[in-house]
Amino acid sequence: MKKVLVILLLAVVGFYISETFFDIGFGNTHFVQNDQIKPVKDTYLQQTVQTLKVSNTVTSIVVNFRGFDTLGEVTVLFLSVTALGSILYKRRHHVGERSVLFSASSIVTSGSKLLFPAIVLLGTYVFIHGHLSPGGGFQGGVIIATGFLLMLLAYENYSVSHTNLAVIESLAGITFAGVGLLGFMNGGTFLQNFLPGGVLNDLFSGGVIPIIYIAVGFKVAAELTGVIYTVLNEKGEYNG
Amino acid sequence: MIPLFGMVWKESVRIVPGLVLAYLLILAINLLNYVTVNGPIVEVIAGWAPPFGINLVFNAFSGFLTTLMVFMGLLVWLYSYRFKSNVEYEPARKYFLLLMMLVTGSLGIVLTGDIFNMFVFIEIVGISGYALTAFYTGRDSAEASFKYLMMGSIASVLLLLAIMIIYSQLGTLNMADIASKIHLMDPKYKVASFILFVVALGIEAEVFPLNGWAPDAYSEAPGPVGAAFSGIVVKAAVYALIRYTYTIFDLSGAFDLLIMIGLITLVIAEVAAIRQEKLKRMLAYSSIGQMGLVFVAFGINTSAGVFAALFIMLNHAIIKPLLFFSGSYLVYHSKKKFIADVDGMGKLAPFTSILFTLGAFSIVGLPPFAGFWSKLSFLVAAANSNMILIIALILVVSVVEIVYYMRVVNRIFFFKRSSSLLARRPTPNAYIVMTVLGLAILLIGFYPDSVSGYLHNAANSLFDKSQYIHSVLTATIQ
Amino acid sequence: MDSTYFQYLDYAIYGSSVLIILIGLYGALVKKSLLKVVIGLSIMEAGVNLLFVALGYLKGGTAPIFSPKGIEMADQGTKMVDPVPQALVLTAIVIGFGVTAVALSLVIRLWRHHHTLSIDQIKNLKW
Amino acid sequence: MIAFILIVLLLVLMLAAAVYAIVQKDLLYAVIATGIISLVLSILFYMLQAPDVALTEAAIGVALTTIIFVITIRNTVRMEDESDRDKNIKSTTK
Repeated sequence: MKKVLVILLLAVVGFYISETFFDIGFGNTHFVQNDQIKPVKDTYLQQTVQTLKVSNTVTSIVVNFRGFDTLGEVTVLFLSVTALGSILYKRRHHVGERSVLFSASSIVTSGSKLLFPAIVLLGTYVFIHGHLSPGGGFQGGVIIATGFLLMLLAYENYSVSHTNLAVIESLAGITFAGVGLLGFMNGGTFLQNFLPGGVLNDLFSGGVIPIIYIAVGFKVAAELTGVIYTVLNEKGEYNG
Repeated sequence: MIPLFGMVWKESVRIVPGLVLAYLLILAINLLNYVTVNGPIVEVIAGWAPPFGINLVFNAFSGFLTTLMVFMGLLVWLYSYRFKSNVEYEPARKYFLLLMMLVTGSLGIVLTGDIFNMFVFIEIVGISGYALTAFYTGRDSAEASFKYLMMGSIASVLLLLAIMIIYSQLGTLNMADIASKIHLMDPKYKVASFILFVVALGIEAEVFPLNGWAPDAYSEAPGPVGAAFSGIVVKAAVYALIRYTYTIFDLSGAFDLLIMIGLITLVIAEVAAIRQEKLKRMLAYSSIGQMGLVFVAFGINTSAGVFAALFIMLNHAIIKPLLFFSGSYLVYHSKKKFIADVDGMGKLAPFTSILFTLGAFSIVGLPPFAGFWSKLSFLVAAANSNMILIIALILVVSVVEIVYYMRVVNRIFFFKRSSSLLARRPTPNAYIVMTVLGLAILLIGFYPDSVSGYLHNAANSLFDKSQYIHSVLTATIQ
Repeated sequence: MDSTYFQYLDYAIYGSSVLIILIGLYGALVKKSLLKVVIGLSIMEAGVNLLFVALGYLKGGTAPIFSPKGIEMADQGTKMVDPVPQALVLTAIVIGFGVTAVALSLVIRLWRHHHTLSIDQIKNLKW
Repeated sequence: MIAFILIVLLLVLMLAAAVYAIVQKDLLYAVIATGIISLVLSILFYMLQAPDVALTEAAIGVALTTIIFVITIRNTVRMEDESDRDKNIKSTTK
């Protein structure tokens, strides 16, 4: 009975959504054709090169034009780490109760030992070059977190210090907010780009954008490692 | 609002959130007075003028809600300050952090001038709400939280779809920019995105068919969190919905839709409330009913209607936490938290009982208290718009409300104690909080003029759509 | 790409992303296992992300990254795909991960209390 | 032309994986199917000229989401149909 109702609901919702979206042309400019409509993307594409001197437009939007969103997004991740800790909190702390997914053979352990620096290096490369090539703070941070994940899975006794994670994370957060507050210099606004742009496609270009993205990278890496570590250390034992 | 973000990352102990909130309260009141004289403040972020960057808008309407929320946040913090003192350091730190983020997210929803930014803030509120609901280690709280999370995830998907439709048509995400161009949009897309917005935000605002999560979350969460939900989160969601209806979209049918939603929610919630056996669930359903009343008042679409709606919201934000706080003390030692457990509490805990009674009298709209004026202004607004049927219905519902509140009050004072439960003495902080709320009720009850000026300003600024658009789009970097 | 096939492509991409959303919603609403519900939610989010990115696509456009030789930006700018949906989807993916992690932690909590993941046996979750 | 066929194939694969993820009783396989959806999605993002999103989806959707799902399954139960207790116990004590 419930299934029939749900399928009926789904049919209505699906018909409605697809009916709406099929009229929006794919691969064309779909904006209403009118002189008053000036899509913001045109300005973004222009200003990215002319004022900000950043090659990657997505980076410039994420970090500068819509930097406030990114601040909120990093907060969401931070919040989910806190929420995990709060939801899974137990009175007694069981140390060494890590759930072991598989017992790793020596090939796996030595292989991951070899791979770990390479992964971290790749992640660092990705977030340092975030304003020049695809990638950036989020992607680099996630890649570094997968490196730690590999180590956590391969070595049963490998552990990450919660304090270190918290310190890295807070420092990165303070850097982000601090750089944002520095934007008030010269009568600017929060998160304003106050450094000179430099030369397009240089490593040191784009003003504060690389700095903020590097901070985001550290923060995301610390937070995601924290998430994995918390979940991994939970044994789902039955207690009432 | 920017200091808020700087403070949040630090390893704040118990006291810091309170200081921040107190500072913000002073700031908000000052700004509110400033705004009434000088017009709205538009804060540009990242140095790009509004259609391109994200901006925060502090006008009389959003400023009024901001002040209210910060005030409620401060009271909730004060209430739970000692409440968590017997808990270990680690969960206490997390509790206050999550509470702060709940307040921050709600403020963000109210202040932001960008639809995607609002989505991000809704997610912040959502995640801290899930975690706070599941804060107690009991099993029911996790269930309530999971339910909330499911509804919330579906809501966020629908919200993204709605944002997508608007962006695909107008190429902008700024509210004022959308509002100035909305007439160019095909009505078909307008209706589609408006319905998606209503469904998505209706889940957060506890509108009838979508409020399955609310009673569970209210009754399973820690007492102050229930108060924070009804005082802060719901207000933010209602604000978002109203902002979309009044400022962004220019659909004429939207207001009828609001009235319909509000009436259905009101009737169903009050009928459900009268059948509840647990005190907190009853209060939760009553809260949903009040939200229905607010929607009806907004749907009247006159300045008087908006005034009444804001007045009801203000009263609800003051009275409902008082009921939650005092109610949770009345049933503190009871296992099942049944209404029957409050029998004869009037002798054991006179102060708490009197405050609960004050709240109950006020919320049903008895004359000398705050609730009377909001109901009166609502009825006047409805009468001016010739909505006789609505008036009749509201009066009937009020009778229902009186019945179930008086049942509890009657039990408190005139029933013999059936169980050997002891009353729990409130902590000093809880005394302060409840007294402040009680005094606020009396103050508004005897001098309604003390707040009506702000309310009128807020109502007028909501109607002044062109001023909103103008002030945002001409904002420059100072 | 050949333009004759192109008109079918929008139906293909939009249609399948709507279908993915619906499949996820079905899983979230009907399935009995809590983990299946969470899987349904994450599938739903994937569909929305695809829909949003597809919306910003331009026929024959390039990625919104200026190559080292890209001096004629005004000329290049018109041919680039829309970067705004991409930036928004980036945010949405990360937020979705946070929500999924919280959901899974709640699943572990419920498992601890009930030793089952079936919705039928967890009384308050039925509606 | 080739790109068109490739996109259609990827879409079909993605839909098949989604249906499989919902229908499959073994939650571990269902989670792997979810990972496949993310993988296909990231290739599609790349073909739709969104390399940034593709990178994010590949890292978060394929690696992290899948792994926390797997950890949760490891900690709880493997089969959707829990009346099959024997199989569950086998899977957790391996």
